[in-house]
Amino acid sequence: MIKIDVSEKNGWAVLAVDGQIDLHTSPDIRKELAGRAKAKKARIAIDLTRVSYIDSSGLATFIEAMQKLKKGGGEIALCGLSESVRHVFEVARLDSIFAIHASSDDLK
Amino acid sequence: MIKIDVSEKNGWAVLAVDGQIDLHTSPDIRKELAGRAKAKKARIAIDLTRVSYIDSSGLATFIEAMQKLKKGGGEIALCGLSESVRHVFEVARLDSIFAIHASSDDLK
Amino acid sequence: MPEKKPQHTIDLTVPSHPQFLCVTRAVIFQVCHCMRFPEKFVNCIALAVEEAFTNIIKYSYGNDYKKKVVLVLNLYKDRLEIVLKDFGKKVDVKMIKPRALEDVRPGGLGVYFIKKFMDEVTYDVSPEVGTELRLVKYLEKGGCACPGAGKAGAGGGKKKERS
Amino acid sequence: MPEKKPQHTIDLTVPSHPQFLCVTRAVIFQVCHCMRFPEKFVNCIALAVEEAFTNIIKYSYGNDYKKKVVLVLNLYKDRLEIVLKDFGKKVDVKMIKPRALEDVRPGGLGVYFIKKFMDEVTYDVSPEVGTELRLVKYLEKGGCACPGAGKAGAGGGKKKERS
Ligand SMILES: Nc1ncnc2c1ncn2[C@@H]1O[C@H](COP(=O)(O)OP(=O)(O)O)[C@@H](O)[C@H]1O
Ligand SMILES: Nc1ncnc2c1ncn2[C@@H]1O[C@H](COP(=O)(O)OP(=O)(O)O)[C@@H](O)[C@H]1O
Repeated sequence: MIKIDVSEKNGWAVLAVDGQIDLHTSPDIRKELAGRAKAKKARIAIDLTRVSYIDSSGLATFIEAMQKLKKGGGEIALCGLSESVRHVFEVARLDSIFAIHASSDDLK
Repeated sequence: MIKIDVSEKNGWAVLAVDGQIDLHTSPDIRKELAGRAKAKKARIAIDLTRVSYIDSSGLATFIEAMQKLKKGGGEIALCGLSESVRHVFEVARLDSIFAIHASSDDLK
Repeated sequence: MPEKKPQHTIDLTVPSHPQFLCVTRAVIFQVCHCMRFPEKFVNCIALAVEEAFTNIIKYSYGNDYKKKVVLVLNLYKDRLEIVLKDFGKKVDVKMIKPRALEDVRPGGLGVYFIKKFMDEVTYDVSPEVGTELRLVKYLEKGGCACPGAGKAGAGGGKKKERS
Repeated sequence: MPEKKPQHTIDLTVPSHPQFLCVTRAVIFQVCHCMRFPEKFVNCIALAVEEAFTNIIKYSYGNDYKKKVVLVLNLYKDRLEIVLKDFGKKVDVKMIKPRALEDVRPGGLGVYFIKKFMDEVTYDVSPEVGTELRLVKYLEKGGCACPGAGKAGAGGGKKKERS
């Protein structure tokens, strides 16, 4: 069970995810992202403040979205990573691939 | 694994418990209580703010302490019960047996 | 007619050691969440299962922590069935009774919670070795002491009970 | 010499449905806590087990969610051994390899995490049906990518590996 709350901030669509991201819950995020990533120059931020756990299907979801967004001149950003979530990104060396912010307040 | 932090407030020894109380962890609380309950007129408060779960062995531990304390002219009080912990006390009709306070700040 | 075959089954075998009560509890919590039990029921279901587990440790195994307890969780559309199997001293069903609430003393509340929180409680001593305790909780049903279970609840409605 | 017999064993059998990954995860978390694994290791161990489980769902069972996965947790004084058993298509060990990290694409990280976070990873295709994947994590040992695992870690020390 996962909740996705969508809001707007400085021209970014902010998707605040609440729950643990795994093979069962990541399809919900993928669906939410797929619709938005099609738009030209879309700017999407994922707020992970309330996510304590992410697996490789979650990472795959974000990489897929990033690649789609790039094609349409859009952008993706991640914010609010907990220590354990950030560690997973680091071990996969994805921390240098994604724009990562401490909080959605830092989106510009 | 349970943590018990002991402090003093308005003449009460306040035992702040952190963890889930079950047959495995309640002996630690019993031990901490047993030593203190022997003293004449001891006043012991259990702060349950950081306890999300209690089973009947936990209730038994507190009833035992209450009975020991009463014999020596002492008192026991409980504070900071979460909704689910309070419910367990209510179903066992122990909410009218124990002095229950919203917070350890209410100890007088 | 409730359906006969569960949609899913989960089996868990744990040592009869209080150290692992937290493992059983975690499984019950997660399964109840998966089944979308009302949040407020979950704690009560976990408590009932834990009291049953505790009694197996104490009475069936005489506090021998090196035995096994098997939990079978059968997930139905409308209910969760939890079967606890032990391989120790058989339950004497006449002895299974909660204390009177007025008789305040340490102990004697485990069976009370099990009966208050679960919809069906059945001890089966027919297996060759040990006892099978079957606990059933419906997703929607009043008459229990779970918070928000409706008027028939909290006060103490009659439970189905067999042994 | 590491001791041969585990102090405790926990068995868990769950359906091959992603819905129940959270149940497995909860068990791993609790058991790791009981064993007093460093807090920062726990998430990594749970992730490794989950990636292995996910691969069973995807490759051994071809996304058939109605099969069974058996997890055996052997708790030793110095280590946790987790054996995942499936009853599907046997693993082709030559195919088990993570992608290169530079080749950024969705997927291809599960096996990488398993090998980075666990101390021993062994696929055993000798059972008559299915595969047994054996994962071992020592309470104290460097050379893994778990946070705070010491210098030999994060960079990527050599792992023991057999198939
Ligand atoms: N699994 C069991 N096997 C045998 N006797 C049991 C079992 N569970 C409960 N009983 C009996 O029922 C009584 C009440 O149990 P319970 O309400 O859990 O309180 P307590 O264990 O504190 O006495 C016990 O004292 C015991 O005699
Ligand atoms: N249990 C398994 N059975 C068969 N093949 C597997 C299994 N686990 C992994 N593999 C193989 O290893 C490859 C890498 O797996 P993984 O790193 O988890 O990434 P992904 O599943 O995203 O491709 C898979 O593409 C697959 O070919």
